[in-house]
Amino acid sequence: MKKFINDPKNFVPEMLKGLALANPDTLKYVPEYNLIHRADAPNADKVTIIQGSGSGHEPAHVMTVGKGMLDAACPGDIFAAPPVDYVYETTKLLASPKGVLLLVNNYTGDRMAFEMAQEMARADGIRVEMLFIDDDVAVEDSLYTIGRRGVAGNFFVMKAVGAAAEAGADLDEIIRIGEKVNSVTRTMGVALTACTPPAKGSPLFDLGPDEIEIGIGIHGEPGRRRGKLVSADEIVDDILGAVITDLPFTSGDRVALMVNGLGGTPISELYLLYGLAHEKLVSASITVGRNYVGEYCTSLDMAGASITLVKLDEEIESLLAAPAEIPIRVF
Amino acid sequence: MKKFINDPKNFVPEMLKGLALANPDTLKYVPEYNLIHRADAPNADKVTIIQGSGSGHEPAHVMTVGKGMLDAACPGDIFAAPPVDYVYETTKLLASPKGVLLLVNNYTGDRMAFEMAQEMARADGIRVEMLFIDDDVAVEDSLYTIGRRGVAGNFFVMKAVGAAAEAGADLDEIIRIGEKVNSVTRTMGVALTACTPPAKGSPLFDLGPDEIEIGIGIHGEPGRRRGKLVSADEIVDDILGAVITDLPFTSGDRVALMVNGLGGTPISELYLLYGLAHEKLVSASITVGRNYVGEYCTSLDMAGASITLVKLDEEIESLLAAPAEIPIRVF
Amino acid sequence: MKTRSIIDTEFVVRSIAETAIENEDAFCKLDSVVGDGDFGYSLARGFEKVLDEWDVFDRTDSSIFLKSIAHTITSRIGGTSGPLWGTAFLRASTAVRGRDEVGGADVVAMLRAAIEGIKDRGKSDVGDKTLLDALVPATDALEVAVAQGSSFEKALDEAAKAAREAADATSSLQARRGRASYTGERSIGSPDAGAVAVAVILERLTIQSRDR
Amino acid sequence: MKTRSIIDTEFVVRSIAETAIENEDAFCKLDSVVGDGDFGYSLARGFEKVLDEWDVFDRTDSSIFLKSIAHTITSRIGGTSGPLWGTAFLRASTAVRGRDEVGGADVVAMLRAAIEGIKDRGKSDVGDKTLLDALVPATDALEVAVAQGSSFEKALDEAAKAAREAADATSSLQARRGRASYTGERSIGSPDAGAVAVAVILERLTIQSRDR
Ligand SMILES: Nc1ncnc2c1ncn2[C@@H]1O[C@H](COP(=O)(O)OP(=O)(O)O)[C@@H](O)[C@H]1O
Ligand SMILES: Nc1ncnc2c1ncn2[C@@H]1O[C@H](COP(=O)(O)OP(=O)(O)O)[C@@H](O)[C@H]1O
Ligand SMILES: [Mg+2]
Ligand SMILES: [Mg+2]
Ligand SMILES: [Mg+2]
Ligand SMILES: [Mg+2]
Repeated sequence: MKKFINDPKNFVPEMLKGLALANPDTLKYVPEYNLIHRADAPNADKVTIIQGSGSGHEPAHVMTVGKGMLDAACPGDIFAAPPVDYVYETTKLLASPKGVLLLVNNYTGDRMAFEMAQEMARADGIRVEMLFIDDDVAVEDSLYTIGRRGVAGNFFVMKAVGAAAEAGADLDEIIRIGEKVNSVTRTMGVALTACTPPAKGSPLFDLGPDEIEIGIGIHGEPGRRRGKLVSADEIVDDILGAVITDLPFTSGDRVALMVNGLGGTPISELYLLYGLAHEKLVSASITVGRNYVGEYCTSLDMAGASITLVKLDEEIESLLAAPAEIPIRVF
Repeated sequence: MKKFINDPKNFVPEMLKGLALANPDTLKYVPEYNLIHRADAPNADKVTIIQGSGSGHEPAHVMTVGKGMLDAACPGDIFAAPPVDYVYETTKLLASPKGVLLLVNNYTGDRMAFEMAQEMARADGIRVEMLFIDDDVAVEDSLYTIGRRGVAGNFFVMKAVGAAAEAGADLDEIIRIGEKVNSVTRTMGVALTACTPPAKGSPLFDLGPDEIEIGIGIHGEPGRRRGKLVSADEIVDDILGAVITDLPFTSGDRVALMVNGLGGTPISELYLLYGLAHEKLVSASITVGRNYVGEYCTSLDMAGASITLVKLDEEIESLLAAPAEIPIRVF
Repeated sequence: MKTRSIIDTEFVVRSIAETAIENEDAFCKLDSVVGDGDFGYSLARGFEKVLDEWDVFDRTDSSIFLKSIAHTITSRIGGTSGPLWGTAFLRASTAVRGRDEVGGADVVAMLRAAIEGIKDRGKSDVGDKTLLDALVPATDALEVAVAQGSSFEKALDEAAKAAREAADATSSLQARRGRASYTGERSIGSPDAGAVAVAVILERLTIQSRDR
Repeated sequence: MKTRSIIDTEFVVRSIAETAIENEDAFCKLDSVVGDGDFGYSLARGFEKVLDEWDVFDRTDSSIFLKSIAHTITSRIGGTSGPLWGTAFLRASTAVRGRDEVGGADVVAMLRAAIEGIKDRGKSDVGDKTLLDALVPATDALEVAVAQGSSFEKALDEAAKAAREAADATSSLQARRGRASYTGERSIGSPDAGAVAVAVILERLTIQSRDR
């Protein structure tokens, strides 16, 4: 394993400390609960938006805490849902009289931790609701899983509910918006290489030198199938095709198109993929209203990418276009 | 090699096409010269700022074309200076009566191409000046090289001259500013892995499983020495120390601190490095006035990072703080 | 002075904690076949915390002691295992609330309560390829042995054997809960990490209680 | 009708172009030891373009023909090689401006002009571990052979041998120009890519002109 780390056990706290040092005016860090929150939160006039989930997906979610997006994130260790207490204490600390919304990517561990924390917080009289994000088309919803996974499409839910909360919407309205965005968001990813969790010290799974994993999960979970490494064009056909046919997106639709890097893939390749995806949508008479190219939800150092489509309407588009101030920036 | 590519020969054009498709309102793409330029350039009231250099360093420089930064970038192929003609044609197309500034990273190939193009453009009566960027402390300036290399610190020169040009400064003033920023900017990088150029198909050099290259160049050129993989803390001590002692930066200084990823290193690790560097500066009584964490100048998929310090004064700080609108963004 | 029951409970919890810490890598490896490779890490970090706080837990009785352990696990173990194992310890604690002494039948009752807690929390059952697939047959075996009047050491040994056999048998199951379920049929062919952990813990408890 | 001189010049340029294209990988490999591995790629892409445009170059005389080649190289080859090779071809063209026929002495003059162009453009000289370290001794050898009245084939052979020997000898030099110079002493021990390319080109020219 080749990484910039000291002790693997301190990887997450040291990253969070760096994030807090880099944003002294806007963010506060509470080490006990891996908690990063807006310096000006909670705000009694605003619903509090909290996202937990495991670490290793940066910038999601600690680096999207800020005005117009999250009020707080309390990540667990790498790829591990936060312990119940982190979520409970974060909820207590950030509680607003207008209520709290917990955004949860749909994984067993996260669901359980957030459900337990919600129960505990409610017992304390806090108004707290939960919203599950499950945009990954790679996993079929079936009796035999807990359903689809939440992957890079969570960005759009966070952005939309963040904008609505900032504008003063109440909790019910925010939940309506979040559920709507989630219901029209679809993602599929592909891995070229495995990622290496710091504590493990070696790649999480084996991929042959010309193998790829189609439908990869953001924790390195296997996807739909192993395939041969093919051209970028064929890969986009494959995963964009799966995304399009799932909702389905159809001729005449207006969409947001995201090409998300999984951590080890340079932005040059992401723009190359973007160009291919954009053109394929155009030839399917689908209009790209907004686009997103870069890293939004990663899997540590995994080389790979995911493609997300969101079906836009006026309401969603204006929420996505609303300003936000978060650590991920160039200036 | 595992990359999202079609034909390696089309890697750069396909990336540029994607970039243009993603920014239809603000950017124009001229395939003949790998040219990406602001849709509203040239502007007769504004000095034109052009940057060339090889590809493979994205977001540098094609993705920093926009209001407040570059008017145009005409990259060569991966790690290869652009052919003379690209620079010449770009200069002609973007020429402004207020003049043109060519920003050049100090490498043999780039110097020669830009010098030839400058000569040709001048023969056409265009006012065109050149500014060399050479912030890399890894290479000693000596009779036996063409001097220090330009690496991630080029961001600060581009940002400062871009802001000055946007504000209407004349060419002499812009050159003064650019030279000043370059003269107080110092960078050093470290590679954990080699990068793989698409056309080569295999890693550019061999690094053992626990070896690192200290002082790496952004084209994979060897640096000061090979070393053993050590803790993040020791690595920061090493490269930040080299940067600090070079200018030197001293107690009481106010600086901009950049932790730049080389392409394959996830942002989580960059924030971890940022925290370590920030604290070391604080204990040397150096104040971090502005900070930059992310990818600014990469080497394809190389795992690694560089640290840049810029000594701030009021003028530089306000130019760095000026707004800019470039493709690298979250919204 | 500590009661006999507290001493026994301490012994069991400490043995579980030590097993988790010592098997960190092995448990991670098991979880990385079709999971995300952090099962051992999560358990080890949590049980390290249990040992760190060992001296400050409330030892009024076994139930209260287990409740404090449950709290530490819940607040320190992330991933799926935190809520599941925390719930299991909490339910076990509830099963002997207010009891001064804890006998073989109580242990069976505690395990049954823990199993119900895991099922509730995990919306899972036997056959889903989880730790339940080892824990349930082990509890069955323990119950039979206790009912037959076997010594506790002997009963533990039966439970450990049942757990091991059942854990091995999870190889042929397709995962229907947890992260491994996303792999569908690919989950067949390797045992479930949680089930193996149950077997390893019981085997170590058997050996240690023999040496006690 | 083409002049003899144009036919000879075409032959030489085509041979250089084919060598560059066929040796793309080999030249890249040489450049990746202490350079950035793209030398072969840059040359190949540029000379592919030369062959693409082969039929449209102005063939009024050798000088004008070489000037158009120089233009294509300059506009199509990036990196260090574009300006260097472009300048070399341009200067060679200038050395025979207005001449109808080109003889052995003219070839020497063209090479001398090309060398001066590279030195000017690259601010480099013999001993800096660049293609000059093969090109200069090769030109010297050619000049001697031409002066001794050797056949052109024989003179080329001498030049090729001198180039190969000199290219091999660059292994012991420390690079003082180009990207390899950043590596300081580490550049010692492997030959310069540009110098080897000069040798390979001359060797191929020798063989092809024998077969002509
Ligand atoms: N719904 C569930 N019910 C019971 N046990 C479960 C469930 N999901 C997972 N497990 C158990 O938890 C183990 C994985 O734990 P852990 O690695 O902490 O989870 P993750 O990393 O997926 O969050 C599995 O091997 C399985 O035994
Ligand atoms: N200043 C110079 N003068 C003459 N030749 C040079 C100079 N710099 C480099 N070269 C030659 O160019 C070759 C490298 O070419 P190329 O790979 O295109 O350059 P780069 O990738 O460094 O821009 C070297 O092997 C050397 O022979
Ligand atoms: Mg996990
Ligand atoms: Mg190059
Ligand atoms: Mg796991
Ligand atoms: Mg090169």
